Amino acid sequence: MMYKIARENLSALFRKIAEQQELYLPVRRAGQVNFGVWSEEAVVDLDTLKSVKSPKDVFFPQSENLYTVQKEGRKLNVCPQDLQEKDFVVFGMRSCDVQGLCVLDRVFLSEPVDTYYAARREHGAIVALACHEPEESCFCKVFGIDCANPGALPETAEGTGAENKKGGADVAAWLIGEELYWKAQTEKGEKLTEALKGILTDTGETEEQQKLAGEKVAREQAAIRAIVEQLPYSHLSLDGWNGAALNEKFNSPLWEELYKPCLACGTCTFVCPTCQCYDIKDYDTGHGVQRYRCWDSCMYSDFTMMAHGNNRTSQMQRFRQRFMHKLVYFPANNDGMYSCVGCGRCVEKCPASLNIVKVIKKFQEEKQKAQAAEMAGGDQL
Amino acid sequence: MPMKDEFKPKIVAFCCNWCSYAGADLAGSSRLTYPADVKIIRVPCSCRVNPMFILRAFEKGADGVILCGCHPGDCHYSTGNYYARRRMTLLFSMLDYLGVENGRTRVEWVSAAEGVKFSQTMNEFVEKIHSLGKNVRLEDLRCRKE
Amino acid sequence: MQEGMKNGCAGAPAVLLERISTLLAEGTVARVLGWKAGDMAYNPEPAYFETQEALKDFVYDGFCGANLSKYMIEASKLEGKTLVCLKPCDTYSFNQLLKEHRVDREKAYIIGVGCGGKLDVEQIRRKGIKGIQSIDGAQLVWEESDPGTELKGIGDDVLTIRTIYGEKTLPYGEALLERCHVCKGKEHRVYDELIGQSRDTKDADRFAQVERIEAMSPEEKFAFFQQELSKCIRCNACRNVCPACSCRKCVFDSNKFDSSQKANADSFEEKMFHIIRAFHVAGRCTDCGECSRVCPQGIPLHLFNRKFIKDINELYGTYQAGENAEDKMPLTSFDFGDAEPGIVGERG
Amino acid sequence: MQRIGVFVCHCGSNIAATVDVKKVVEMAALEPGVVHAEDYQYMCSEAGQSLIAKAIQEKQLTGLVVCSCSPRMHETTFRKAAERAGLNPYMVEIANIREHCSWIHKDMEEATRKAVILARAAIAKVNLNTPLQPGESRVTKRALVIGGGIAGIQTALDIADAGYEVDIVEKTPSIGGRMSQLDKTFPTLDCSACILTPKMVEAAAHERIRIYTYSEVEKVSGFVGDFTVDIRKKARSVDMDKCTGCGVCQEKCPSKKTPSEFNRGLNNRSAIYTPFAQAIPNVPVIDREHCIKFQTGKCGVCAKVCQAGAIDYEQKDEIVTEKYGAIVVATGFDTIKLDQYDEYAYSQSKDVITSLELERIMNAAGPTKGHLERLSDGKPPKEMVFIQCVGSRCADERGKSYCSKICCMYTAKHAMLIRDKYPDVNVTVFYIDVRTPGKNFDEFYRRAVEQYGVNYIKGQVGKVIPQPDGKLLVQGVDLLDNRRIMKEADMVVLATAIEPNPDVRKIATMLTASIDTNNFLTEAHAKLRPVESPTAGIFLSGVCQGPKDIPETVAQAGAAAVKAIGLLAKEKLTTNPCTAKSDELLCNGCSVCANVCPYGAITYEERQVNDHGIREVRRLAVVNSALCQGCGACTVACPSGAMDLQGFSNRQIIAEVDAICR
Repeated sequence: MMYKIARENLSALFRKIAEQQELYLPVRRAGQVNFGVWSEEAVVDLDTLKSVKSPKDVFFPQSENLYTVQKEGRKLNVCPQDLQEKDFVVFGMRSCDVQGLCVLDRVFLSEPVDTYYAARREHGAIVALACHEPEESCFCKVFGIDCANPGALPETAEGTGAENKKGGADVAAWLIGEELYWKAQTEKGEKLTEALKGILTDTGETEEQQKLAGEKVAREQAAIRAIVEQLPYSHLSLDGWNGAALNEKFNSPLWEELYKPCLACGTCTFVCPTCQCYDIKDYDTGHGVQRYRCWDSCMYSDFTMMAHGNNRTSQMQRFRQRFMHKLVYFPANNDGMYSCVGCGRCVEKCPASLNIVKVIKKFQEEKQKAQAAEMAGGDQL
Repeated sequence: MPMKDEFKPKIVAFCCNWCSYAGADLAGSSRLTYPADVKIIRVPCSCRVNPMFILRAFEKGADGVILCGCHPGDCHYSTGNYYARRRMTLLFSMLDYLGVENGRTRVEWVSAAEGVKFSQTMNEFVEKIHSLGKNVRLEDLRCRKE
Repeated sequence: MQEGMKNGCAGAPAVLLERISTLLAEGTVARVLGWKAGDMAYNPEPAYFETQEALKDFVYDGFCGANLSKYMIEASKLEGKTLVCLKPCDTYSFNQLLKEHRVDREKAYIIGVGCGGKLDVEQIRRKGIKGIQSIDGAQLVWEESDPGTELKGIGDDVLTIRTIYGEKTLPYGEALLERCHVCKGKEHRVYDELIGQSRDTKDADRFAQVERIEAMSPEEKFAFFQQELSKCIRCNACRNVCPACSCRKCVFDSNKFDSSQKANADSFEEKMFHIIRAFHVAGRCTDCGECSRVCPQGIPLHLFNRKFIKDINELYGTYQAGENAEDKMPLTSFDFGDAEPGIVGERG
Repeated sequence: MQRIGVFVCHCGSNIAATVDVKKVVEMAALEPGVVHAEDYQYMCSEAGQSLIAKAIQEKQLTGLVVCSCSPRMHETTFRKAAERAGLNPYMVEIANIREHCSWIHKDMEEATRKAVILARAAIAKVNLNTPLQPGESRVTKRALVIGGGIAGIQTALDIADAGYEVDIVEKTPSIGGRMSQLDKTFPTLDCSACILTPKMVEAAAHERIRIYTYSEVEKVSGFVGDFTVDIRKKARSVDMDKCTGCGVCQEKCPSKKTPSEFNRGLNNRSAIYTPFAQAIPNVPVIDREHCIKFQTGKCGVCAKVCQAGAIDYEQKDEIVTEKYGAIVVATGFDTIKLDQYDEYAYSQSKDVITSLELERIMNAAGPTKGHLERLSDGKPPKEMVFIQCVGSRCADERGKSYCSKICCMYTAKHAMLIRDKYPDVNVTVFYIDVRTPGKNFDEFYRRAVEQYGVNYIKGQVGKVIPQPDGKLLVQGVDLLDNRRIMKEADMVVLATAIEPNPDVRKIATMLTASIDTNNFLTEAHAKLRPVESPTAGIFLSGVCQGPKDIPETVAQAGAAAVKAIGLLAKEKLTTNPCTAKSDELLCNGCSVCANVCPYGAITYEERQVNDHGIREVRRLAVVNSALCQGCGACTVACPSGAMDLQGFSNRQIIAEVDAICR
């Protein structure tokens, strides 16, 4: 059953949602759009395609407390951190970001389950928004993600069973012209829709009306897909990138060249919707110690630093690690699921204009060269 | 001098070993009182005080930080306080720029002979901090006691 | 170069490319440090070129904003000379690194490349332009005349941007990086030879933004920086790109002050990070603007450095870091008559 | 993890009266790393120290915190105690709960709370302390004495007699200083020259004393035991070796219009001159500013008349560089300028003079050959008025807050001598108080009043008004019978305040010796170390440290000598191990640290390092721990935090900050 709401009523909708539960959505702050909590003052921005940071930190915060140790004289009391108990809504996630969550689920929901993350996933309802105007840095299509059909599951992830259900969005939405179309996809979604009926106007009881609405959405989807076809990266070939390619890729001399401009900053990892590495640190508050975790980056010199030093001593190794993980290690361990969703944030944000696309292309290029050379060699025989 | 309000400020005073720490000792042996809120950290020279120490103090909830050293020209190491002077001027200016009340930081040159000046300075400073109230702008919320 | 053109890249001025390949061919230099055509109109990347063949990807156009001087730290460790292309403002950074013994002048062959102001794709996006396919007007047209001469025309040049959503145009000047609006001038402060013409693109007062903040009330100041800094994701891009932040290991990475290089639960540590970073580069920062250019959250980080620069100029006499490699730095020198820290309060 | 022992001192009631010592012990015991905590009446006592020793052995302590008086008082005591018990002395930290707590706070609860926090900070620091080993540095067995007055001469003689080489550097052409300008000395009234000259001769003749007159200290580097000093020997224009001191040159010199410094400008001297007859060395100098030869190129009389051919117009300033183990400052004093005190008409009338000028007038070798006469008309005075405390004990900015100490006595001396030699002259003295402590001092003063009938009036003079007839109208008050006094005088003598020699500032800066608000050099401790500067290896002799009379000066000169001898007698000095140290893996080799080091203790070297497997040659900072004095300037200048200060490391100080703020 499809619902809709006029653009100008969206704030009413948000207010309504916020009455019962916390609402996260794209908010413009000091010139940048990131997911934040809705408030009357918040400047909601649904037209900017990509938030700077992916919405992953709604579920996997950049920094979160794990537990606190209180000191009483010489006695130490461990006070666990409360888990997420209240329901909340994330509005305006894009298909790629939703798929990003599937990747995080693979990591955090498989045994041993990360209870902090699991609690948030359980209580969070996702309203995914179709990408009205995709941009040149997007390449979600490469990973079988359909940004016109928000929150639907990519074909590539088919056959990987039930847990994928978790991956989908609870509500799919399309912002077409002055109207937002709303379609629940899961029970959670139905429940949310139920609660909002007063504001969401149904698109009509009759099949005819439903059909019209469906067509309108279908037209929008067609338009979006048409644009996606034109995007420069949409036809990127992942040929040769899979779990099996481990040694060949790992030992490739190309890395030496590719990593050179890398500044070893964490931008790519921190804007990425699928990077899931974190560090656990202690903070002495003077009256106790807070053990917290915060995002870490495999690009950092002290990533996985151990007493004897670091297992990756050069930036080349750190650089290689990130792409090997996204394109080889992860699919190898997750039924072929890549841990890149083609959101293109790293493409836009890398200070040295490096990115995963350039890496994929470079390897492709070399492969073609090699083949060409082989051909030539063959002729001589 | 007892303060009216209940607010007990945390105040860190960095004192150079040769002049100001001795000045504080003189204040002590002369029984020149100043509020107990002031806690002195002894450093060899005012030029040993890293801006990070001062920011650290504020992060951990200090309400005021004061740096005392030998008078310019009298530095035991001859030039240390000149460097300290530039560093602190720039640091204080930056804090002011960030919207931190500039009365929370202070530099005072106190010689070993100036016990009186030391206690006066501390009394003034504590009063100033009382007028500014709690440091909320630079404190790390995790350090706040509920 | 053709390769570059295909992807809508501007390529490089013939004069420059020819000279570079000659120097590489005759072995004067072992490698070239420049920019490599990206796969978009606007994303060339810093790159080393060691062969003639590799040079086909060499590009120098309006989007080559990256300051290559910091790469010379590593390049100085390599065998043989490295040819590096430095824009006028990049040479200040190189001088500063030279002063701090972080680069080896003998290992560098500096070509001072002309600069007419560098472009910032974020500025273009901010104009609501998306789906960029190609950009015209970013390439550099240099007549074969002497390098010193003023670069004509570019100011009125217009960028023609082809996007999926239609063709847009934008005056070159409106797409410049912030730093170009406060350009330090078109002189190269250190070089072996100059190629191409430059243009002073200064059209704003370098300290205007700082003064605007200084004029605010403490509450406004605090609110302003709170807003900006709360966006910080502590990715360290500002630090890692900064030519003054050339420490082998940053204090925020070592346990010397038990301060953390990573994201933290409270915004103060972000503030702490930025204050300390600015303080560490005070008197050494050339105001090259790279920090603001690379910040993924668009935080105007130059506001910190410029505040220090402004204070230093006002209190200790005008000083431009990197103007040469000799001057004593403001924080490692002093004057008997220096202002007392109390002046901060007095200035109000 | 450290095993820390905390020892809280009662200091009798000094601490215990305002700080709940037991509470401090109890709270300290809860701190991380603390395995032992106790209190005691006097920790610094033998018994207290053995308590500490006992605990160190029984509890295998690795660190100590003593909550007691200022570390500047007993840090060394407790470090030594720890060392005797086999613990590295630098594992000891002091929490100053006396000067910084019990003595300044009244409220027990408050003071106790603070004491606990101070203890915590010290504990937090000790947790990060590391054992430090002091280095050694050699001692140059030669002393430098700056100033050739009685103080300098006495110090030099004592050091030389003890068997060590000494150099005296004197700014003027002769040693002798102020004392040589005096006529008689109190309280014995023996002639100054008679007792000073032998000492001057002795010094000049001493095999281990070298005298640089007409010379100044130009530059001082190095540190205790190993100073390097540049001495500028100003061009004398006379060859010391050739000159026989016959004095013909001075007679023949046509330029005789220069006011004599020695006679306080009361008469003139020639351009080539020795300041006074008994000058040592008895070799004249040419004052080039006033020499016709140097000003116009013509003249050259002295060269012509000199049999010895000692005159050398070509002579240049010469810089001698010498090494010294100890430096004694004996720069003495001068009288203050009187331009702030015009009410006494000093600038208006020649007959208003300072006491030092009177000394010269009374002196047989002085401008008046010892006859007491008015400088205006040469007439003998009938009425003389002495005004005390001119610029001394002064409330306002014009003068000095302190008592110049010698004036009361020399005024009594002057009055007595005048009444003795010229019984018909009436002498009146205006005073605030008469201060005559000291052996036979008060008796001396009473003789002036009782035997010699000197008229002492308690009260200050408001104004001295020169009259048309040349007399001086003195307006004052008598505070005892509370009446205004108008007195006609022929001469007025001002007991002018004394102040440290103006050059002392420059010298103190060179020596990095601290100086007080009145420009007197500060002593390391007002009572316990009165002749040492806080700066190691620098000693204080005479008035440069504070107003003194001759016997006190000589006594202190001896004391300073003994301290210097004590240092020179040492073969080696152990250097302070709290020096800067650079972490080679963090060092950028950027030279910023070297730029701020006042001792030139930091140099650079190219060395191979192994940075977690990465081997490369790097430019690295190296600290010379013998030169480093541990100020820490470099540690803050260093951007990467590679440079750190042992004993005051970044993490130690941060730990203290955290402990105080929590």
